[in-house]
Amino acid sequence: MVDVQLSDAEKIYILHGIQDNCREDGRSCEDYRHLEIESNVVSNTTGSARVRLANTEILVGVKAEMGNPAPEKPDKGRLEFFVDCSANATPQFEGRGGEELATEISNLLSRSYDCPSCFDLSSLCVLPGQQCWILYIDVLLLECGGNLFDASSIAVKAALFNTRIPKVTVREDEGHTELEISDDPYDVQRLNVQSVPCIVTLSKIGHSHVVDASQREEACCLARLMIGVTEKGTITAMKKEGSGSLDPASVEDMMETGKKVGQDINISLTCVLKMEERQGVKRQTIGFLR
Amino acid sequence: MAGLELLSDQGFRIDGRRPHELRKIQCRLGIFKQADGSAYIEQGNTKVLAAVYGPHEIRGSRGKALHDKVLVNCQYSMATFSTGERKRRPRGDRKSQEMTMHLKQTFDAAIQTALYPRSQIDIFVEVLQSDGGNYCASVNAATLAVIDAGIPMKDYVCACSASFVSDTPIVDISYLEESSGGPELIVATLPKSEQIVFLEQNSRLHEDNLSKVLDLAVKGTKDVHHVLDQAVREHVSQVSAFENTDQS
Amino acid sequence: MRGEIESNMAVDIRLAGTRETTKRAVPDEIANLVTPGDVITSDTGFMRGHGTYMEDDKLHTSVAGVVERVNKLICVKPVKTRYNGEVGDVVIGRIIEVGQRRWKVETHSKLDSILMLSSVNLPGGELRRRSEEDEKMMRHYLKEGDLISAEVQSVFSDGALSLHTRSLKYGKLGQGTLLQVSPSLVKRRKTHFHHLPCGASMILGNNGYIWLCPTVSEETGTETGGYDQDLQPVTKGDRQTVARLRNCILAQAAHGMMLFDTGILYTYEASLKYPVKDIMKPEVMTEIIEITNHRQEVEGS
Amino acid sequence: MPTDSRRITGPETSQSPHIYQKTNGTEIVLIDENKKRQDGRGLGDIRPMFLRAGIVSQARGSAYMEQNQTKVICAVYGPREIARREEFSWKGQITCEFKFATFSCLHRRQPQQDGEEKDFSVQLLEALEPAVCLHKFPKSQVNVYVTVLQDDGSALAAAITCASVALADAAIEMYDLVTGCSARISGGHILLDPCHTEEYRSEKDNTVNNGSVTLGLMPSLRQVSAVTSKGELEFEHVKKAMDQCLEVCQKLYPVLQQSLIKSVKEKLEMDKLSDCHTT
Repeated sequence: MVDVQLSDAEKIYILHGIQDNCREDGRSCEDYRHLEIESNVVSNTTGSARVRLANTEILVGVKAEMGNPAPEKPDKGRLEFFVDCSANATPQFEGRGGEELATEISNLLSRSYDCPSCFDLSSLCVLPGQQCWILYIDVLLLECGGNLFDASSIAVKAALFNTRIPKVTVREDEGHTELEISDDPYDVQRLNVQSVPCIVTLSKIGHSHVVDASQREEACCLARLMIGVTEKGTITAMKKEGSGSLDPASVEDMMETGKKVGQDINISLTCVLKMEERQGVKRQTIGFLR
Repeated sequence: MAGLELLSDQGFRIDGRRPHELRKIQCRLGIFKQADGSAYIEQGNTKVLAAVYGPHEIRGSRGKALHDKVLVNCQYSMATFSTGERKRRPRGDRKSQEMTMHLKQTFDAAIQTALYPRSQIDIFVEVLQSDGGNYCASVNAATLAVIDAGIPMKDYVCACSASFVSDTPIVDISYLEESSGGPELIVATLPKSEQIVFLEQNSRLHEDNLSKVLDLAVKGTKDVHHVLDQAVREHVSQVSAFENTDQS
Repeated sequence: MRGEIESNMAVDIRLAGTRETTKRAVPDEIANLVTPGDVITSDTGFMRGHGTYMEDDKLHTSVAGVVERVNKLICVKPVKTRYNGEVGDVVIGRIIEVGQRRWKVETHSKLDSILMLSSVNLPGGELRRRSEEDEKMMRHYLKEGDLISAEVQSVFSDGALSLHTRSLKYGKLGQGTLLQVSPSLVKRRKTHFHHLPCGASMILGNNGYIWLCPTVSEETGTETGGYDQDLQPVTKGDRQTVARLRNCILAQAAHGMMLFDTGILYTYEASLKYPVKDIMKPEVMTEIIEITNHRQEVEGS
Repeated sequence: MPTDSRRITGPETSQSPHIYQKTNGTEIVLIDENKKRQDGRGLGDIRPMFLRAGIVSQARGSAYMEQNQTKVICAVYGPREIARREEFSWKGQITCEFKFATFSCLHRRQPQQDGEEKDFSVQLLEALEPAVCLHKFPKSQVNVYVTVLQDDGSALAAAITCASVALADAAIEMYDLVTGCSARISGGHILLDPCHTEEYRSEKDNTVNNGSVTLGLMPSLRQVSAVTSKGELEFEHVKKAMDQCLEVCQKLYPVLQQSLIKSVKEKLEMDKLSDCHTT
């Protein structure tokens, strides 16, 4: 995590506040900060999205490339997650400084996408055993304001929703096959992201837990639970992180909250993305010029 | 150039520009809250973010501190999705290390380094989308970010590229023009004092034509300066206008 | 538009495009605006101040800002910069290192600031001699991460600041919230310590660090220089006041407004019709800032 | 690297033959009609466990653990001073390295750590950290190395248990031991301590409620120090699986204690013997 130093008294103030269900910015424990999203922001990607959650800024680009399927899964494509913590976010990330955090985020993302029932990899298959689409999902972290895991997963889902893979027609030609990739921007294949998960991080601070912790709150937190939650309310990956431990009962409580908030996020995200899509091509990309 | 006409008979380039025309520049200062200065620039489809931290105490080994001036520390990095074909690493390859060095040299020359002995200024550049002229856009974005951070500079540093196609010099070349194998000249100047702080030329160019190409590129930097200056003035006016009304 | 319908929802996701651009009509360029490299004057009778440099017998600008002239001195103040300390400034800083007879303090300056052991009040009275015992106890008084309020005592030749806390109003800070804004938004004023009528105290550090805490009665806390801290839970009401102030100040800072006690109170009062957390929503922010602006114009004239 | 010139070298990127094995078109049946698993265990039965502390003589502390064919060895070194310390800290540090021996799995593992092993290293670290009194060795570091000699399922859980015993054997002060347990969820069934064939694999098990849960518990404090899950699961099933793992973790505790007592006794006897020799 990105280090913020706090004095003992500040920590106590935050801790008691959370106990009182009144956080430093007036939110209650289960409130999310307001989140802004825009997709299709990088034109040379197959799909992209930008998410801003308070001071956390994330840009995700998806690139589809052709490749060979893994031999143990000949009829499936692949997702490759890569996270880069830009030094723009904090000088701590300069050089290889952000690598540890980056691997942690990409590991959890790939784990939460690693179940066929939530993302159908066979839709990425072109020619079984020979050719498939590999989706490189590159997450770029541009500014840190806490809750990086959740924000990354939301941006990834939005970018996948935005992804349009060119249609491929397979033609048999005298024994050898030929692939023809359509260059019509409307002749595309969309991905089904209906049951794709979003990550919800529950930070245990004192005896209570909060969602969407700010950086200062993260500095007070010794143990957090990260859960990949789908729209249906199922769980696709779970992980405890941090140097502290949790009471079995509070793990259950946190899972309960995570399920509720996770479903909320998924539902309103889908709703917003569909709204954006309805605006169609008329919509002007705002990006970083605002 | 087989099959690809970089300059049509009517004198238009592939993207419809005339030889001396820059791509559309759009920029904004103060993108990030946490950095001391930040800026974003779009030059055509080349999009770059820059953040500046400092001047601040030297981080890491104190040994790096310079007793008579500030340490300018740069990092050039490209998003893995920024290029047509996906990049495997955002930085650390030879090309970006070279860019990092060039940026450092460029800004060492422009920032008034003697004002902040023993401290450090970080300039981080992130290319989000690349369509030729990455160095130029990086320099231009970083200039804006340095200004946004309120760090004293002798002048703006503006960069521009140029090439030479069918006996005509062309300015601010795009990726397509860059990769066609023709000559490429990159220059960074302090536009008001008309000094060159960085100059690089690749590939073959007849010496007779050098001055023509260089002149056009230098003119390009002045045009860039004009646009950037406009943006800075607008930004400052907006912020300080507000401050002044509050004090009354 | 979603926000209004579902303002009480736990999760609030919006499209970047639906945000109304808060861009005010581009004002006319203000007078005396200069950008780096501009020539201010070629008259050699002037003195070179901050933000300017001399070349070819001409006075040039090195930052973007407005030219200010005091008699023969010309300087340009940039809109945003790191904190440039001056003697007598009130600052808030965080201890980052405990060294030999001194603490290093982070104050958002270009170099870390210094707090000498001899420049602090130790428990037991001002006139007490500093013993070797005290040197060993330094981390006991102030340790890494602790926040202090202090005054700039002097500026070293390289620009680093030397601080002191030898007054009862300075010292270690207890429970409360720290905000960071640009130092240029905090004006130098007679007092930077405010006990606001809404029940919270505020220290506006010249370095852009702002401290908010529930007001404690005068007798407790200050006497000891803050070394013995009251870690009892703060009441929920006080907490909400502090949180509201925090959000109001951040809203002002986001709109580039200068920060001082009355302005902050105006915003605070304008915000009272909204729940605390809603102040973070952009449209609410814009609204209360507009009300504040209007009120300032009316009362200022 | 010396190569055998007489051997026919395979293609540069070779594949384990196991992936081409036909599964006869039928799904592997995890549970038969008598509610028994393939190896004859009931759903809630765990495999017999062999645990021994203090087996690597050079290490400060060590442990070896077997659960039938899953075999894990762990060595602990330190505390030693951190050579390159960036920031002052009153707390000590633990590092964990989790490695599958190259020959331990069905397919060959690379000698360098791969992504999965790095992920396991982090999870192992986070499972152990809460149990160790870090403040007791400021400015220094404890290194934990876990090698899986043979993997027949539940390797991470075994690694957690084994490493906590090794830490205790190294006389590192701890609040509690940590025990680990995994569970496989398949449909409505929960299979504790799954072996390799029973482990969840995303490429095969593609319906909802197929997955696995691993839990690390500090048994005497009854605090969860690690919990991970894989596969799409309903919350109810995760909770049930966690509860069952919790019970198993608690049951394992005496086994850990006994092995530690045994190793301490042995050490004391050794000391006595050497004392006899010297006097």
